[in-house]
Amino acid sequence: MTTPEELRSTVIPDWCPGCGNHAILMSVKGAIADLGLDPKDVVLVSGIGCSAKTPHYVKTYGFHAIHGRALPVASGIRLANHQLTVIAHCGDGDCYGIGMEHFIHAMRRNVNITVLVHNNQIYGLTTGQTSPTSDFGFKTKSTPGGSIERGVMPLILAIGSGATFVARGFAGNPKHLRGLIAEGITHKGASLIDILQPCVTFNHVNTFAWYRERVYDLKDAGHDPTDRARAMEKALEWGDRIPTGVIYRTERPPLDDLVPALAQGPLVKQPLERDIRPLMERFY
Amino acid sequence: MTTPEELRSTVIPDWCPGCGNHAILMSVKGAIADLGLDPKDVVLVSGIGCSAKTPHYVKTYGFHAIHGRALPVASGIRLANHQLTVIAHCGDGDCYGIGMEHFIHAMRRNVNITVLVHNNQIYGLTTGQTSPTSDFGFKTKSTPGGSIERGVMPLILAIGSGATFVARGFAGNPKHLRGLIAEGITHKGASLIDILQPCVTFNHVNTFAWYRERVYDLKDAGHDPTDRARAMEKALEWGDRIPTGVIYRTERPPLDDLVPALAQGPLVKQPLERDIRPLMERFY
Amino acid sequence: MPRAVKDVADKRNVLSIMIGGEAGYGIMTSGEILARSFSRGGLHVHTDVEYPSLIRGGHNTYQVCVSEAEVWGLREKVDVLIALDDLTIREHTRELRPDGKVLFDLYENPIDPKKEFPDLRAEVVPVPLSQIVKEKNGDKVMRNTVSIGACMALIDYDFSFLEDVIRSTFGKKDVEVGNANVDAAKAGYDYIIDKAKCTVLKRVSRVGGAPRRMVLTGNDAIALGALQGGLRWYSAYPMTPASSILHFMAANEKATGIVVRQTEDEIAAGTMAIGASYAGARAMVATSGGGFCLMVEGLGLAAMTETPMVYVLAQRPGPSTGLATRHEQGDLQFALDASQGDFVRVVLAPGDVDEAFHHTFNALNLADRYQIPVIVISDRYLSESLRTTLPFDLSGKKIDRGKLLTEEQLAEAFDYKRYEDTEDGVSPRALPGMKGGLFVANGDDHYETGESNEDPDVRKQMMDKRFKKLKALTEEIPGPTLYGPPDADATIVTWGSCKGPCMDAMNILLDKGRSVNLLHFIYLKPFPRKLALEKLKKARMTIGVESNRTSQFDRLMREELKVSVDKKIRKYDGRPYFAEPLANEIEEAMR
Amino acid sequence: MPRAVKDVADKRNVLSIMIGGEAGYGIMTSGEILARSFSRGGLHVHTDVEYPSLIRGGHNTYQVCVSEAEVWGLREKVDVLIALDDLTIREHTRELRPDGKVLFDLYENPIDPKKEFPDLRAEVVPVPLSQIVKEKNGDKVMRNTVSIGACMALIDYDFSFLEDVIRSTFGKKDVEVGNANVDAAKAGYDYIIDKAKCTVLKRVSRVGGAPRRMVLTGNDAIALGALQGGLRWYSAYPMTPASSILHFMAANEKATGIVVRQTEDEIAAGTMAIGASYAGARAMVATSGGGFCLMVEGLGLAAMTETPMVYVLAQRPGPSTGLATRHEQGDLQFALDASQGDFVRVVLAPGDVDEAFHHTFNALNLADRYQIPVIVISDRYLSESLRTTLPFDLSGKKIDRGKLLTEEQLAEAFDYKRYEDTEDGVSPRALPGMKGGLFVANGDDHYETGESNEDPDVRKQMMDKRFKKLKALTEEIPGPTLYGPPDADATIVTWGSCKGPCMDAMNILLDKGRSVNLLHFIYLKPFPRKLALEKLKKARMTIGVESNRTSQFDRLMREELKVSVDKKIRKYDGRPYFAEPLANEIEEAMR
Ligand SMILES: Cc1ncc(C[n+]2csc(CCOP(=O)(O)OP(=O)(O)O)c2C)c(N)n1
Ligand SMILES: Cc1ncc(C[n+]2csc(CCOP(=O)(O)OP(=O)(O)O)c2C)c(N)n1
Ligand code: SF4
Ligand code: SF4
Ligand SMILES: [Mg+2]
Ligand SMILES: [Mg+2]
Repeated sequence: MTTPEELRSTVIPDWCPGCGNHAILMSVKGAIADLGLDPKDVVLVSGIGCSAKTPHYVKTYGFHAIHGRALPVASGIRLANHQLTVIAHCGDGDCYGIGMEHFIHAMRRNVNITVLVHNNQIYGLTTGQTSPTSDFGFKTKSTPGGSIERGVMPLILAIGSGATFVARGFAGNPKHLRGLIAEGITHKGASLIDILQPCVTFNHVNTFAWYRERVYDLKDAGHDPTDRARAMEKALEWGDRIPTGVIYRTERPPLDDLVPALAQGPLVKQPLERDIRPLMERFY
Repeated sequence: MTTPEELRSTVIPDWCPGCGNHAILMSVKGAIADLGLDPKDVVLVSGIGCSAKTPHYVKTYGFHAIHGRALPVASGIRLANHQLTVIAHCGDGDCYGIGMEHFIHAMRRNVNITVLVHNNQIYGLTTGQTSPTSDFGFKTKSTPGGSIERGVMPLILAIGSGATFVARGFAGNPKHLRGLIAEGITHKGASLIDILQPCVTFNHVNTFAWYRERVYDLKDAGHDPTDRARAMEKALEWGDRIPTGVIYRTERPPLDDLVPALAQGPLVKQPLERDIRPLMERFY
Repeated sequence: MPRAVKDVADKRNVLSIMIGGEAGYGIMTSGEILARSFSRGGLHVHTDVEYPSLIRGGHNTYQVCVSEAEVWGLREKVDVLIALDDLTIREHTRELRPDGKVLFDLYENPIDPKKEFPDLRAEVVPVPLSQIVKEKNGDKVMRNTVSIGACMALIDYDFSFLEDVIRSTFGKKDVEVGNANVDAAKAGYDYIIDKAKCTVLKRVSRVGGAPRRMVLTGNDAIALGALQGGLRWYSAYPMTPASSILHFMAANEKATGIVVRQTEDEIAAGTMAIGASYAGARAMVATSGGGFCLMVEGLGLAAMTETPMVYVLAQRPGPSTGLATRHEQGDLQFALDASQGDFVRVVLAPGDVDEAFHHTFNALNLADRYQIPVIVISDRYLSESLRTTLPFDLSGKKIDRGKLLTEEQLAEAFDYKRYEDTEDGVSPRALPGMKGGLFVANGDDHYETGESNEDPDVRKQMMDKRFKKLKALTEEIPGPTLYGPPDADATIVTWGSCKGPCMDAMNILLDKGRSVNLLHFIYLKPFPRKLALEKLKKARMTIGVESNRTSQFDRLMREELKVSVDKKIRKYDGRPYFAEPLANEIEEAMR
Repeated sequence: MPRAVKDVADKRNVLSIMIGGEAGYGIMTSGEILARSFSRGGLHVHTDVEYPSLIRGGHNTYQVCVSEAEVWGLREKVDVLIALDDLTIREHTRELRPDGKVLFDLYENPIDPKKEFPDLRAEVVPVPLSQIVKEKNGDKVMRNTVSIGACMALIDYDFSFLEDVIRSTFGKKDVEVGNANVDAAKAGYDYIIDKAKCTVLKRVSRVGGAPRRMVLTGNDAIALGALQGGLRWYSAYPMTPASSILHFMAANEKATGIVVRQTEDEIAAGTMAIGASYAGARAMVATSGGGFCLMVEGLGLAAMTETPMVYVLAQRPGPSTGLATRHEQGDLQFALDASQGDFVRVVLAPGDVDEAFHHTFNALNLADRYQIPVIVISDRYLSESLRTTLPFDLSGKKIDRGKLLTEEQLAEAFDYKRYEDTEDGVSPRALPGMKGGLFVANGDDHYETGESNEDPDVRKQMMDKRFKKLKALTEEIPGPTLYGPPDADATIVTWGSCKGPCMDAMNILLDKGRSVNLLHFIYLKPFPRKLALEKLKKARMTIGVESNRTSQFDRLMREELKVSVDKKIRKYDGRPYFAEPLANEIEEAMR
């Protein structure tokens, strides 16, 4: 059994003190430990952003890719070796901005990966510009007069894309988050966990306090995550009250179960040599 | 007043005989004529695909761009000159595959453009591969064993993105479609009209007959397009019954109303010369 | 029965047949059937198809060049023109040789070639294609089959080969359709023999005892080369002229056990493949220029993370969408330096189907052994032309994964570092799932462990580490190949798919007694400087031939060798070179 | 009161101040305030900032080089080191000159520079920064202000300039904060004068009667040049080191009446701008390598549709994410041929802030006049270093939209064709909304009207039409500029932002009596062959200097001129050149 402590890598997190990412890191290590996963069978994949540094801090395999492309990289890894547990760490810009197309398509494909979006409603690493999830009117370096665009609502988009596990966590509630992540990993198919992650340096509106005042637990509210219509309503709820927990869950065969080549076991374990002469036959 | 006939360009459509695109072409010309628009103030923008040839066949301004990028090009045109009527013609691959990210963001931005998606559930111009809207199990050159991915549901994604006008038309009902397009153009803000467009050459499943058996008119069904919850339900309806007509409509200021520079009139009409000395002052 | 004339006895003679008509008339199928029929008779074949970027009604033509000797490319002139519509007569009659023939539908074509072209010297052969089809109760589309049957009689070629090929083409799916088509072809054949008033053009004869040859396109060869090379992952987004690789892979997904994914775009195709390769699957993607643009950021990621990748770049004329279904070699300079920053890559451009097979195989090995991206450049011409070739030589085709560790080796490794700064710059590689190999593949620059590092000394060290690979790589990549006489007055210098037309042109000139040879480059980056200079030194005069406007290969040669060719021949009209006019241009340049 | 020493009388002397500490300590602000204080005293300043790709806690340093003569770049050695934390002492004390000084917080720093570096010859100046702040009831972050006040005393520079700058920096927003900061600075200043036991290092003095100079970064200059050039559209996706252009544009959106959009990604930023430009708005985008990868497909679209576009490519070290906040010139070759197919583009790389202003202005004119894409190459160093420069010369800055038609002209045009094949290849341009101009901008190749066309002759004609632009363009673009003596033993050859360090190095060598001059290239594509050759012909020995591993500019020169520099100096450790070591390397190369 691996403990969260043993999952700590030798690289020291360089996030700002107080940043919500610290709690997410703790939670993901906790979830991996709780599930008793062998670190060698876990791959953390990320794009670019503050969030994207996570793989360096966890003693598993990792892939720190390019901005917006965590999901295709993660999908490729999972399909090439479906014995691996693949967890993607994305920023809100990473996943819902430049990576939006991959997000929608990963959800509809239902590849068996877990997508954790560190949603701080800001571009952190590039020192504070508006993000796709920034609220209307939000002032940043790129929108000094306030954003004139409505924020995207990732959860409804996930449900609309055919996601089979859609949840929201909060970095201010790491124990709850740890449970959600574990649930997401266990879920068969793609799972999205959008995580409210205060950026203490550049987002002075959506702070820990701001979120804390608003979040509530769907479980406490008696929400039935298998009810799609109710789930969509909850997915649209944003403002004075912000639901957390599992919003929607359903079952649909994950892509890895449908890809013919994987029936014989992981792709990477299949022999390399093959006899192509039968294929050549059709060309005479 | 311009008639549809006068809107016919000298270029002869090279679509396959019987292709649904012919009816869409007719309908868009009809709508432009019905609204009494001056051809010089209309720009048809397209990506790449069979659908993307449309601008060549209409005697207005046009921009035949690259695959997937009709919406950003159209948005740029509209914001640079918001006296123009800008209509984008996309394919299903164009808009919901490679262009998905722009689609979601154009809808949330609510730029005042009309998006017509020629949705034939196939890649036409590249001679028949699976498309994001192809149904599960659909056989194509790239999925000879049948697609193992669930099709995207563009209408629910549009609503989830914050679109203010979401409709579905059918190339087999051009009169209805013409009305929808006119409504979309008149609508203040981004409007999506997803158009069921049989590809007679490569899609032998979703034919005119197939659609005809399934489509029904939401107006006849007494649907209230301002009811978001009902709209979402309708947006998810796909199978034995396929709703057409306006699914959802709401009001939200279009982006052109919010961009500060446009308050003084179209960007392109503003003087070029400016005195930058006041800006230089801050650098001493 | 018409008079038999074998006009030239020379084995090098090429018979050029063109079949044309609207898209949807079965032009492609007919062309392929013709090609295979000749191949089965021991002849050499090279074909090409011309079609616009639209689906129906567009004018398609298929050219089949046949010879008893090896034929490398297309001829400008046509011997037999099979016109399934008027437009073919109007557009292509002028391409006929004086002793050629134009075969057309007697009842369907309102225009008479003789009236349309009063100077026409070629023979006019009207055949009642539609009527024959009607008599056989066949589908109108079968006119093509009748026409190729007639063609066989016209050129006095054994009907049995055609019958054979038709049966194996249709017969597999549906024996009856096969029979009906054989019938139709036979009726066309018989019509010429029994009723037509025309002469026979016997330019080629079956070659007895010839080896069995394959007939396939460059894309087929690329796909086969990759599969022979242990490919396990293929992701793509459709794009002409790369799409047929996707179709081939998809059709053989189950038989070969590879994963084939059509993705949402090329960004995903490229980066998903990088993920798969990182996890250990040999991965390839293919696209054309526009899609390659979208893969370029991922290309740099593959380089920085040292993840093996093979990119097939099937060129077509740019800029932008350009001519989507036509031919050009205009992306070389783009491929050489695509993506930000300096890194080691291989760029190679096979010249024919055989090279496409072997060097795609090699590309996968190079990618793995050096842990770098490899770009295989093709183009519309190579990717889509059919060509006869000997069965690929599979001997000695060893898959070499380079420094990929086994779990046992890893267990022995002390303090494993994924990006260890080794002598040759290549670091031992672990895969996720292996005990003891934990590391982060990192697109940020990093130290040996994979941890991000911004120290200037580390940066320099790791840049140098990655560039160390150049040494062995440069030593092992093959230089250009010299064809023709070792010593000649003029040396044609070319690369990639221009090999074919240049071979033909060289042969034509050699036959005319001109002293010329041909230097062909496959490997372009790293540039085989030493081997190139050795060969170029001996050239008395160099004539560059390429299919683009700015002589992109010559620019590369100047950069690498400070040497330019003496004369430049360029073509950028969206069409490949034809042998005779190219030979003329070369001859002109030699003056 | 310490003893005053003005160590060298030479006007060329450079005083190098470095302030370092954790991100969040106000390092950048202090550096900027210092720079402006010196500029207001008539001195020349060049600064640079070093920071890692993380937000807080990372080690930041800001270097300010000051001189009575023009100073072009950075010095390796430091005269005054202001250490706001231990790490700065540990990392940078060794960079101090023997007669330098290290100023640090007496109570905050547990380590003593003398103990840490026993050989230290520089003077140690402990100042109770924290205590002074506390006494003033100030925020801890104000330690930086105290320290720069102290610094002014240490170098015997008029406090009034500092006071002035602090007031105009803080005062605008909040007069009280301004006053508090002036107080803090004064306390630091007074501490040195009244209490510190140390000597003064008087290397520079205020220059009376000097012209008023601006202090700004390359990005500021690019933004101003674009605004002077009639920019109406700016779309971008944040990316270091281009982001500050976005911030500047956004901050001035209302004042200038431009549209500024942050888009979902660089693909959208680029193609939205193309739409805006097609509609008639002068448009620019800026990004770095990774984002440029995503704009490359659109670049070809701009070329094919002949839509004017300006791309700013602010380089940083690759491949891939590389070192996201560091410096390199590694994207030149990528920029030269990015996107499929052959097309005409301009690639230019300003060497300093003044050139950044003027050539960005020019870029917009060139884009409009030739209806082509123009790429302005910058890099982390040019984009983010502050530099003093004379107010931009705005005389003769005429916006020229080339063949853009008015509605009246269009009304007279008979049978308007957007892509008319004119003598110079540039076609009269209509905008949507204009009567009589209806056309389709087409990314497929097309005939003069814009209609898609696949005919080989048309293809060739339209390719040639677009390439005709090269003639006038090549004639008008400026060649390289020669700095220093017209005749010298060795000529430094460089491009873009390497101009600064090379100017400094040349001056150092000239002062040492070495015979050297400098040839600097801004315009790289089309390459100014004739002008370059003229200048290079006169060079007795050439020494190339660039910030990348494969000498990308030299590769370009070889391609264009078949000429290589005699000696190559390269740097690719993520840092810009420093004057002295560069001078040494050049001197070495001259042997
Ligand atoms: C193609 C590309 N464009 C832009 C960037 C610059 N960039 C780095 S991180 C980032 C966004 C950061 O925001 P987010 O994704 O929300 O992550 P966070 O830092 O907030 O965790 C951007 C734009 C990049 N690395 N690559
Ligand atoms: C970047 C890029 N990738 C691929 C292509 C090739 N391509 C042309 S059209 C098309 C898709 C056609 O499907 P769709 O968008 O549904 O349009 P349709 O032809 O069905 O109208 C593709 C993949 C391209 N032109 N550009
Ligand atoms: S900038 Fe924001 S998101 Fe990034 S590390 Fe700091 S607090 Fe966290
Ligand atoms: S291929 Fe399909 S979509 Fe394209 S023109 Fe033909 S029928 Fe229409
Ligand atoms: Mg963020
Ligand atoms: Mg389609």
